[in-house]
Amino acid sequence: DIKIAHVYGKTGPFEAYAKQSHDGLMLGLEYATGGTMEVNGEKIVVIEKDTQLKPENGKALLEEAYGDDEVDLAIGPVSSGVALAMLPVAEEYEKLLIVEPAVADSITGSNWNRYIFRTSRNSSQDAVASAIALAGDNVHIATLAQDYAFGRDGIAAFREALAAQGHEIVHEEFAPTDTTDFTAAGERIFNAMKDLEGEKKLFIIWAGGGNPWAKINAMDPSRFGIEFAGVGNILAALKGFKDFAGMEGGTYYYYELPDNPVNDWLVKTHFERFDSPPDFFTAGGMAAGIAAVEAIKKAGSTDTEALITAMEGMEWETPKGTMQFRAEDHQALQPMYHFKLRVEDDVEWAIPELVRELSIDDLPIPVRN
Amino acid sequence: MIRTLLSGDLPRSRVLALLLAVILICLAFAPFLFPGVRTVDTAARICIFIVLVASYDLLLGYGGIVSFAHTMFFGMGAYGVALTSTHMGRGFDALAIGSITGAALAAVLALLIGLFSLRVRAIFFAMITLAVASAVAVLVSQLSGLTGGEDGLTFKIPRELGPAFKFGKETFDGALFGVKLNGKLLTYYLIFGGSALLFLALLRVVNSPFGRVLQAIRENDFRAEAIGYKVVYYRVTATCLSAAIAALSGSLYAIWLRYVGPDTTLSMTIMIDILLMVVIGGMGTIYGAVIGATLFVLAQNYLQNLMSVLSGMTEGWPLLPELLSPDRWLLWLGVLFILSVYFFPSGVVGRLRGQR
Amino acid sequence: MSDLAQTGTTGDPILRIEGIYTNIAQYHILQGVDLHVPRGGVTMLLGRNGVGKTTTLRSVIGHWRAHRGRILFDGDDITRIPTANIARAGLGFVPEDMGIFADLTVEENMVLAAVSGPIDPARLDWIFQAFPPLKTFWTSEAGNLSGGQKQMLSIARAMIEERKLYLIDEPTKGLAPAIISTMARALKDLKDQGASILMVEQNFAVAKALGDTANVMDDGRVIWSGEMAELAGDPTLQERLMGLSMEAK
Amino acid sequence: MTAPLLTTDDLTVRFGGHVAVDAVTCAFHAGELTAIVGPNGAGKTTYFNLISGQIPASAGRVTLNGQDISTASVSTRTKAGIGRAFQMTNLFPDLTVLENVRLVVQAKAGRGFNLWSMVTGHADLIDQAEDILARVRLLEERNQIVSELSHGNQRKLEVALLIALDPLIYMFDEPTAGMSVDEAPVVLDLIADLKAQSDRTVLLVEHKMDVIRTLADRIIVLHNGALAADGAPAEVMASDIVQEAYMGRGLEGVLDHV
Amino acid sequence: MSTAPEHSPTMARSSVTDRLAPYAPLMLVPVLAIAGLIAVQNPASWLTLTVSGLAMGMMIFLMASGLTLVFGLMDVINFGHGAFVSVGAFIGISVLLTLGHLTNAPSLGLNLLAILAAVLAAMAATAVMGWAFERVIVKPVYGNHLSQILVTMGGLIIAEQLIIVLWGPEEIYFTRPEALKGALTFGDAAIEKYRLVTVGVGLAVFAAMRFVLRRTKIGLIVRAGVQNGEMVAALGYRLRLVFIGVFIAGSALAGLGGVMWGLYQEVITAHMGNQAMILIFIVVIIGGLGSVEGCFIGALLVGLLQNYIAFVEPKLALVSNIALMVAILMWRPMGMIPVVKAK
Ligand SMILES: Nc1ncnc2c1ncn2[C@@H]1O[C@H](COP(=O)(O)OP(=O)(O)OP(=O)(O)O)[C@@H](O)[C@H]1O
Ligand SMILES: Nc1ncnc2c1ncn2[C@@H]1O[C@H](COP(=O)(O)OP(=O)(O)OP(=O)(O)O)[C@@H](O)[C@H]1O
Ligand SMILES: [Mg+2]
Ligand SMILES: [Mg+2]
Repeated sequence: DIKIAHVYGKTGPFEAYAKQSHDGLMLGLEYATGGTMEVNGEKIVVIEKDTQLKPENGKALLEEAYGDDEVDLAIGPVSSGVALAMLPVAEEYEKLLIVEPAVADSITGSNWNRYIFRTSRNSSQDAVASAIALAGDNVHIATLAQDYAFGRDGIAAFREALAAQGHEIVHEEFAPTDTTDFTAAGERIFNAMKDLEGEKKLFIIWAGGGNPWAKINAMDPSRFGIEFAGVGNILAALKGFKDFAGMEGGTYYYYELPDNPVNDWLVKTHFERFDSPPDFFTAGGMAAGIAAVEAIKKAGSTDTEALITAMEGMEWETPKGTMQFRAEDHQALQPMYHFKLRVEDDVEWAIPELVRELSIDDLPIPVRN
Repeated sequence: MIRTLLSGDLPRSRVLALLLAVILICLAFAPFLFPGVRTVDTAARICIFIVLVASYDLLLGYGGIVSFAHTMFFGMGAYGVALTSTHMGRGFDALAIGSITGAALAAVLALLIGLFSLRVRAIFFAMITLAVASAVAVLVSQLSGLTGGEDGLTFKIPRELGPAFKFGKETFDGALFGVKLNGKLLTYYLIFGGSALLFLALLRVVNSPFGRVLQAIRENDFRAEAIGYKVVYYRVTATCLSAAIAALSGSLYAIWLRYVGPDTTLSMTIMIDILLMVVIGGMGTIYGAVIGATLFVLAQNYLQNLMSVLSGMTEGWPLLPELLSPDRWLLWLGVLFILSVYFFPSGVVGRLRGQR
Repeated sequence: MSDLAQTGTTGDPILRIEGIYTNIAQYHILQGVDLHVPRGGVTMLLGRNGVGKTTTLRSVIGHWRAHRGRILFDGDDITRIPTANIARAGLGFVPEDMGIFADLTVEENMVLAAVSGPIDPARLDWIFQAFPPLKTFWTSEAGNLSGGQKQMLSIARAMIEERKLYLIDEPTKGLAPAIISTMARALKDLKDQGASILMVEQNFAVAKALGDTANVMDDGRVIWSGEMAELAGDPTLQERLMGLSMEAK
Repeated sequence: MTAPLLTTDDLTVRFGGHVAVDAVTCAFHAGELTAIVGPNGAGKTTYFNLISGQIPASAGRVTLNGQDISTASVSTRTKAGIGRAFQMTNLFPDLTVLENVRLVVQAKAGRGFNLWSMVTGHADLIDQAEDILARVRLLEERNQIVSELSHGNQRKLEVALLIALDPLIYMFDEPTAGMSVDEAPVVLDLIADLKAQSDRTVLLVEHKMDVIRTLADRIIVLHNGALAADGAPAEVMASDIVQEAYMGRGLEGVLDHV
Repeated sequence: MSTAPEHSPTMARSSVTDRLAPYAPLMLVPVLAIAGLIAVQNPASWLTLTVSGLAMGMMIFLMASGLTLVFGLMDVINFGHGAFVSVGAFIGISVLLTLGHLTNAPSLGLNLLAILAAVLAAMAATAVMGWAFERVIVKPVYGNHLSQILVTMGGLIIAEQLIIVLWGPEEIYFTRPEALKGALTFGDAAIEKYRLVTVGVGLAVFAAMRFVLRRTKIGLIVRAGVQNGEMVAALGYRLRLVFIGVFIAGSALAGLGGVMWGLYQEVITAHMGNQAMILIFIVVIIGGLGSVEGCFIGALLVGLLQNYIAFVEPKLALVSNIALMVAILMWRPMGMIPVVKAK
């Protein structure tokens, strides 16, 4: 048998993401094996392990997977903190870990080792895509993000990407991660922007609760001609954006954006099985599943070294079109989407409409390992 | 001999003595009785949490002081080892210096907080520790250059303590009872031995005249002062001692994990876990820590497995499989808490010793 | 022991305790207490420390529960009904530890004690006359009162409304002589209004002056009951029952 | 006359506007038993509280053996030799009777900060504690949990703790309240013994006149917080202030007539 | 009858500061607002910040009021309070979502009607839940703080998990009723319409609670019952019933707070109540355990201070609440308006 461990935070605040990720993974394996769940004549067995979003658990469970269960490779986890704790385990056991969907840059950056591959996008990819989508002459951009490493890194990447286009941010606002009242942040941003001429956009990166868009929107930023911008989000979150028709930004996935056979199959199958469209992390999980199968096929075995050789530079088809593992840092390069929100009465959420697909070549993602 | 080792505080219940003996034997021979990465990992965590919980019980159960900063001290020990190992390079000297500095700093910080707040009143201490602990957590997250922020630090410990180090090739052919003789095994016994020593030391402290004064202060601090005990000094001393031991257990944890992060050592969740372990085991008895930590860590690790079995068995019933799904393990942990407080208000140990 | 019926008061007793056994945890404290409180009189319950006097009163009000025997109040069996209902049936209780609500003011303590409505001002005046400090400290926190003032408050709480029977546990401890006298007066007034009183008392002088009938307990049982005057007039009996050696004042 | 052991100078405390102890100046000598009487709420317990340091004085000084201890903490004063028993029973309720006394003996011996020896190793402390329990006739109850004692026995234990402390100044606040007539003498005899020990001073708050008459060398009267009389028992008892405010003039006979 | 001798304790005049002390907390709110004006400088921003801060304070008060009631009166530390907030939000929002025809209409009256229905449903549900909580979870641990912390935490976990079982793990996003979207503007200052609603509800609840606690014996019975339940029973009160009643009231208030908070956040999760708990605890503690007035003032202070600090120096916003708590506890260790002498 080929054993694959899925080590991820099934319980805890990211439970919803976890479920999508796992459904996606199973669909990916199914799709890539043509429904047989077999590669090279061997059955694929998936072992699930719940980190409860705790790094120490992630570490112990991955050790268990490699050491006791003797899996051939592992996939996961949801949270970046857990992922970072797991990276050295892969090196120690000399086995592969495909990171999905944790996003921290450092996973394929400063903390990377050669047993790590990542199918999910990293924060830079989000930032660069948004920068390309938003930048323009006579466009003034202010940012709002959480005041901790991820928020600051995200804005830094965004700033860099903007600079590459020859633009800069007019005001950077950081608020504590647990902020619930954004009046002060809003006022500071308004005060910084109200006297500017031209298009004004407020770019928000915010993970988790707080919902800054709705709160700042309630302060009527249109008085000052300020529009919202942001990165894409899961469907549940898009339900809160029905007041934001016209908002633009860069996104990772929305089921109507890509146009390829894999995505068609995914959307169709997902509707059949779950009576709902696939979401962000479903697509990611599927990409990881397909990557695993393709790699094993290509390597002809589950030997780690053979797999690494096979995967470096490997191109494979995913719901987002063709992805490619960059040889230098094992990050999956992938297309991103420039979207604009559209609202329809009979759709529960705001619909990200495709403005432009940003291909791998359009996106200069820095190598940082 | 055993009496002296246990500082004259015998289990005083046959069932309890039996339970403790079983736990001791399981922990002492864990790598041989339950070979497997996960099980040994669980055993090591149990050892560490026993010490951590016991040190908290010194404060809560004996001193009657509620602190929300215990994980902060735990974290100081852990980060001590992580930082020295990162900056001094891997080595035993880094481990020793890290542990000792961590413990010393924890004691000093505890002294400051204690002198500042315990003078006023005990409830003030709870508030201040809550405030300081959350401030430190924010600080750790903000100083990401030094501490690794939310991501934490991954570091290397001496090679002798890693799985790559093998020994006993000639005499035992590299394995004893089928267990590979490697650095991982050594680390386990380092953790086990360290925990056992710290535990016995705590047992001695609570059974010393000092420990009895703490109990008296918990019962009636007003009267303790009126018979000539300077209550603040005793409380502050207990706080420092408890902080230092918590830090040492944190160091052991860091050595075991080779990783520290805010979620692993500083989070409020762990603080609450500690509280639960103290209460489940039984407050005001150091043996409670053994029982509480063991039960809790086992539940945390294996409840899910049990549930997936049960869930499979109830397939087809209405709602039950949903409730028994392993993803709902927290639900049942909650139920367990409530039941344990219901049926063991004085903890498992209190119950076994025949108190209310 | 059965000579209770001829104690001079008429009718059947307001409270009948029939052979109650009360355990506290594993200790057998009361072992068959028989006691009758006649209507309209002061019944004393005497005995050394620790013989079960307080436990008897607590068993009546329902703080401890007798597991054998019966307690009849005004003809109704109250052995098993909730404490609040026992109290509402017309019992006033002054516990040994005074049961002051320390964080409430004197006023709030009294307001609470007036269960059936607002305080009757006339009755309050009467109480103020007996216990003047309560008036002075009407709005102070009861926890800050002196020991004796707390005792006054505790008694005053029981007296604020008319009750059929008062259970009073050592009311005079800690009271200055002048206050003891006025308190005795107040209790006498109560009696004159037709109330019955069951009182535990260590001060024999007070017991002698107030008591109509007396019961002496030892070791969880009532070992003697009869007229107070009989006990007061017989020092050898006192010596035998209670170890009284000091001349009562 | 020898220098007094304890003096209070203009000792005053105010609660809000209420002057509970009003400029009390008084000296107490070794070998003397002073009874403090006064109506309920006169400030007797509060006066004790000021001497032992439970509450800070608003004004005035307390000196022990010539040393000003007005600002010292409770435990410091206790160690210096001021000991008291409380009017409201104040013990360690969940510990045993023996442990209560043992803790006091241990404090007296200064061994509280011993972190590394076993309690059972200090057998001498346990012996001392048992001696004291025998003196107050509580030895049989030594392993009982305090909260399970009857009221009278708790009062005895309260006295035992003070005796275990063996201070220079003994302060008793209504030690026999709630004690039965056959038990009270045990405590009163102990107090009489203390008086006989000529280097100790005893202060006694008591409402029972017969007790005061048999024991006191001197009586001071507090009234509305102020020192109203001070002198030999017979003389003070006969004074107007005591007769009127304390005994209640015109009420003497009430008890006999109700 | 002869009267006891008259004793009149000696009284001295109390100083001005002594007599003003009880009113000091009341002054803090205006003082803080003025300090805010000096720090913020821009009057339009100040107005926006102040009104929104006060409204935020009202919402915190709504969520905290039930806790302070239960905490203060019954001496029960309910760590599960957050669960009631969450459940209230889920029930209330579910009701709102089914009343789409009322919420989507641009009529304030219809919108408020929908909210009223949501609030009533949420309060009813949390009241029932409170009753069950009290019976099963809290009853055995009266008087024991530590056990309370633990069992109620167990209750919290169970409630959160049940929400997930019933509503699924995803957060639920939605938008406010039509008439409550957006803001009223005065020059450059903007005041959110929804916040005005919360101010109204907050004031109403505050007034109602004060009335019940001041004008009825319930408050007294419960406070006395916590100190000495036996004695309250011996006076003739069925303490159990009163306790259950208070607990139910506290739970229903949490449910109300949950609906209001959910409507503010426009997204609800099973953990939302618990996430608000630290803030709630801070408010309850600085107010003085059990003091409704203190809780009210404390909530307003927290709301205002948070906004001013976040505007003037966002970095400090992280610690502003904790700093406020420490400062107030140093000034008054029992909280601003201490009611119950907590051990
Ligand atoms: N909570 C308790 N647990 C165990 N035993 C108790 C408890 N309360 C009282 N006792 C025991 O019950 C016996 C009777 O106590 P009770 O208080 O009724 O005596 P009493 O006659 O009122 O004495 P006193 O005059 O001292 O108040 C005593 O021996 C006492 O030790
Ligand atoms: N902490 C306090 N706050 C306010 N008032 C107080 C405080 N302590 C005592 N008092 C008041 O001071 C006065 C004196 O009380 P104290 O306890 O000293 O009286 P006492 O002489 O011991 O009376 P008793 O004989 O009744 O015990 C009382 O009126 C009391 O209400
Ligand atoms: Mg009694
Ligand atoms: Mg007194």
